[in-house]
Amino acid sequence: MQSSQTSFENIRKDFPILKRTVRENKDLVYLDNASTTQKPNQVIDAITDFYRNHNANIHRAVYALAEEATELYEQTRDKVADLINIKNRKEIIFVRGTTEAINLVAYAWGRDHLKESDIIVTTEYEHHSNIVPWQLLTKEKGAKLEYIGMDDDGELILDDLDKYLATGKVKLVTFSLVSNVLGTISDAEKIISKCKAAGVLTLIDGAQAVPHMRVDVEKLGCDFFAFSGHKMLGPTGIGILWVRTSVLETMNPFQGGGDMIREVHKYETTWNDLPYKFEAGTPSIADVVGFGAAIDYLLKIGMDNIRQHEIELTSYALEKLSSVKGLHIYGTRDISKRGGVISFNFADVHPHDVAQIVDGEGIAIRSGHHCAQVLMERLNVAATSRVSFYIYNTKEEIDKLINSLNKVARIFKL
Amino acid sequence: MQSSQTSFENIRKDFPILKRTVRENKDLVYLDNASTTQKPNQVIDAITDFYRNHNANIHRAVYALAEEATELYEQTRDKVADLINIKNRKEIIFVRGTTEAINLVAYAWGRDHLKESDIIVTTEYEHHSNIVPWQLLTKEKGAKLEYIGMDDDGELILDDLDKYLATGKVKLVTFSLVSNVLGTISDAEKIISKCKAAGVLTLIDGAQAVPHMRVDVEKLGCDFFAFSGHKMLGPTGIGILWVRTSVLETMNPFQGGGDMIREVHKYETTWNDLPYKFEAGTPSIADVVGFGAAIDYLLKIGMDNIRQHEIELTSYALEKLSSVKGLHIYGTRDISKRGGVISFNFADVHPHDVAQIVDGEGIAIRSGHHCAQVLMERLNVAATSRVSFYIYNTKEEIDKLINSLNKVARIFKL
Amino acid sequence: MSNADIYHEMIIDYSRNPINYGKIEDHDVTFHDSNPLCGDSIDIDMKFNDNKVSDIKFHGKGCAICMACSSVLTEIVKGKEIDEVRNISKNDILSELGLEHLQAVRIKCALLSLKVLKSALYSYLGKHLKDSQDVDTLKEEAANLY
Amino acid sequence: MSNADIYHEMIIDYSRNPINYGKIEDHDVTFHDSNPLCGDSIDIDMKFNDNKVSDIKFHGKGCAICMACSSVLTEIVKGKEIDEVRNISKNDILSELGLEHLQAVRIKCALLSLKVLKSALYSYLGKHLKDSQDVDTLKEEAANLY
Ligand SMILES: Cc1ncc(COP(=O)(O)O)c(C=O)c1O
Ligand SMILES: Cc1ncc(COP(=O)(O)O)c(C=O)c1O
Repeated sequence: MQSSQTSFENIRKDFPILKRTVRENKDLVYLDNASTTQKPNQVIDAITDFYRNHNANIHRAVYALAEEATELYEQTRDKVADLINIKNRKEIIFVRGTTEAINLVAYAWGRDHLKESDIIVTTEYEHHSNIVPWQLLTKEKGAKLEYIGMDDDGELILDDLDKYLATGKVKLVTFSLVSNVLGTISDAEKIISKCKAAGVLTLIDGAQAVPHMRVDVEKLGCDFFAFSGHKMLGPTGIGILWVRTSVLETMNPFQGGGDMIREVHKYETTWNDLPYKFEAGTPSIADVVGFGAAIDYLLKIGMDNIRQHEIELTSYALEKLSSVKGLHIYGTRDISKRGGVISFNFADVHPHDVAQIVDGEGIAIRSGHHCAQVLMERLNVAATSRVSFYIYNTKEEIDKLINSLNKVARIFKL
Repeated sequence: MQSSQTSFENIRKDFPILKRTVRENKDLVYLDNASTTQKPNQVIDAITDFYRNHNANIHRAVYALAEEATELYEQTRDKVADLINIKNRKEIIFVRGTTEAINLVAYAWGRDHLKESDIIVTTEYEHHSNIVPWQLLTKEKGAKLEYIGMDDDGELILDDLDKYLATGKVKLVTFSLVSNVLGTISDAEKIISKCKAAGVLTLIDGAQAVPHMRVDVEKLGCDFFAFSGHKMLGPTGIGILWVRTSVLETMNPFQGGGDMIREVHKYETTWNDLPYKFEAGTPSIADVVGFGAAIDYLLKIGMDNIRQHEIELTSYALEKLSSVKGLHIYGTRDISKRGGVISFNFADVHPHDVAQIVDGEGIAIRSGHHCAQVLMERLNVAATSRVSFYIYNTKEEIDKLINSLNKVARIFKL
Repeated sequence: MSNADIYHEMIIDYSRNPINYGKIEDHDVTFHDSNPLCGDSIDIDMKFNDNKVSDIKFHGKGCAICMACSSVLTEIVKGKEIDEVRNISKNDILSELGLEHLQAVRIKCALLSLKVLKSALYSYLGKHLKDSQDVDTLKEEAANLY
Repeated sequence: MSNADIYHEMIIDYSRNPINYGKIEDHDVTFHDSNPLCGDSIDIDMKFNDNKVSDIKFHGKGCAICMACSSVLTEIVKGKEIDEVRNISKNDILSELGLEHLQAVRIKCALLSLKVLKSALYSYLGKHLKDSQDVDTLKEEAANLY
């Protein structure tokens, strides 16, 4: 075991839930990090401290608590800017999560900029939150939704993109930087340069990327970028939408209410400055503050170290899983093109049954369609089992998983 | 001092922030409860316990943590049903707050049901979140937004409602049960019976009502009901939209994404059952759980006792404030028609200056337009000062406020 | 009940060799539904004769529990009077396989076929019933299954 | 600085008796803006002569700090070269009234009139400037005021 691995094991003591036992006194092995991650004391304490010492509504009042709360809230905006390299903090909008971020774009950008027979391009391996909003929008507008296909290694077929771009009707290309089912890392650079050449905007769903590797939005050069706090040690209820100013300035508000207005009159209203124009009502203030603590925690470890740790775990798991008879792994074996997510099927055993049996051993893995039914159709399966890693996972936990899969084999007489 | 008052003072020990000092070592006196309330240990602990012991994403996975998290999350739905008397828990939708609740209605109901030259009726004393979404919607549809006026006692002029209903073009009447500036309690019964007679739907903004008094939604008979958790001891990031099933069934989804779908195919998608169809993406799970603890806490005290406590404080404050020379109080003096909110102006001193000077004494009050600029125009002022009470406030705190107002008078040589 | 205990011989057998699996080409009614959370999906075809379910078949994709419960359900239903079928309860299915204490998420797997069956029946009766109150009752029955 | 210290004699005086308060009917430029958070709103009218601000007046609603700062600002600006006016900084205003350490929310009250002034100037110069880069600079200047 390498030394970086050892230092990662120290991390576990920061996560109180990892001391839990589940079912019949089994140690918890949490391998569903693509769904949501556990929270370190540092994040839990930041939320607690906010409520115990600084709680107030933000932006509007002059008293001491409101001043403190506003400062804590706005500090997170700076931390986000720092994390994904954004120069202008006013481009960062706080939302509930990736889902709300993408819906905000569909409503506040899409409804004004999409016309009949225009095309929005997504991919076959998107999460439902990067498909359904576009189905709703294109249906409303009489526009079309098209899909970049995926090859058998789980990589996007960029010829499809060329084909759609050639029509001259594409208004937006949207794709996830890392697939939440296959772990595939998209070739964002190539996609974006093609789109830029065609004058087409791009949206990146960074939900599975930002938690796990260094992401530089400025360098990527996309126009919209979305991710969720709860998938990177942060609280539920907070996510980020970043939009390039030149695009943001062409957008009408999404939700109306407090904080997003400049002047309200009975029959007309003017909007607040960016980004507040897009943050209506009382936001998840404590969650924003907790998310700031999560970013601090991750940056202290270092995003490159996190990626390295996950490469080690994923390589180890791929190797071990491959040796289980009858187990089929989806996606590429090229670790440089894959995040810490592995989907598989085990002989004819349904993923639900696999998940339930390993759960009996204290091991939390996901089974189902992973909110990616279009991809399930493409893979021609109803569901897969999925394990996904984060900073606190260890090789020992992978060994436990392999053991419990042997139990599945025994029960199902494989 | 009455005995109910005394038992209320015991409550203060549950609120850690009330032990704080602010500015130059002044005890915190928090009188901005209409904006957001402080949180008791019971709520903070529920959030902490969730993250320390049960954190997982909900609904989708079979493992132990996911089961526990889902149960905790869904329990709050039952508690909400209990709190405001709703028979069918499937009508309760978790949102971020009142603002999102109303916007959800404007998007998911309004865009399909409003036609050109239809009318939506709101009131002159609404919060921006019950005005701006309707401005956006009516503008999009070429429909009209009309206002029920307010008399000089701060009560709605229901003749205006009759006038609009007589046009036969009204599709929705929306109003707050309690005004966040004047504290006026709307005559909901009369408004709703008029609307029902005309076959017109009603939306109630309950943000300032549910925290402070017993509210029975079934008895009210409205069609939509919205409120926020953070104004009733709950965390930020959680609010409630209730919609009558018969109306909910006529609504398309609001946001698209995970959890709200039944089956996603490339070009068509079917929706999940109620209420999940309207809860897209990972919700603010921990905030929902914390909100459940807030409801438990409030119900233990009893909503009628809370109302009684606020009546005592408000009567006391109205009396004391009336005795301050040059201080003008807005709204009715009839305590049966007023919640625990008092807006005032103090001679020619701008509310900001009032708020800042009393803040120097540790007293947190709000100044400004309170997200109610239409009401400010009606009152012909730029801003007011506002105090608003909750369960932990005391008469001693009101005395401190009065003292600090005397300081304002000295500084401004009133 | 421990997780592994759920997977007794009978469940595994049924899941590998489901009973009444397939389609009925000349069905009187057919219905499809799926579990939004996991993607399990079931179709049920039925034929009626003399107020009885003269034939029933199911097909679809699902976990061992879903498949076993679908098999048991169709076995119970086949040949029964329509009114008897309407009265079949969750527990009739679950107890047959010793699954009474299944956790909430898996209950949905176990009862998907029952939901499809009742919906199919509702859709059939809706077309043939005179008494609209009866339809409402059935509708509510189906809605309250979960 | 304690909260009460902010409210020294000069601020109270200016707020009760603002300098250059009112309108200029034959202004060369006028601009309005408001503070979304508190509702303070300020209009500024200006006249130019020979590249100088020959007259300036403001009106609107605001707190004592907003009013005092608007008074001080207009006093400073009156008679100055346009280029000098463009270089007026936050601190020129705040220091004049001893408000350098005002908290963030109140800073917006103090600087609202400066924002309106710069916006007015931008709108005027935008129509009269040849060099578009110059306009951009000014625009950025205004945007970065807060
Ligand atoms: C790639 C991807 N996009 C979007 C989402 C949706 O994120 P959220 O549920 O936080 O809105 C997820 C996670 O579920 C995801 O993995
Ligand atoms: C009457 C009323 N409606 C709506 C709101 C908006 O609530 P939120 O900011 O929680 O969305 C508030 C509070 O600010 C309010 O007082």
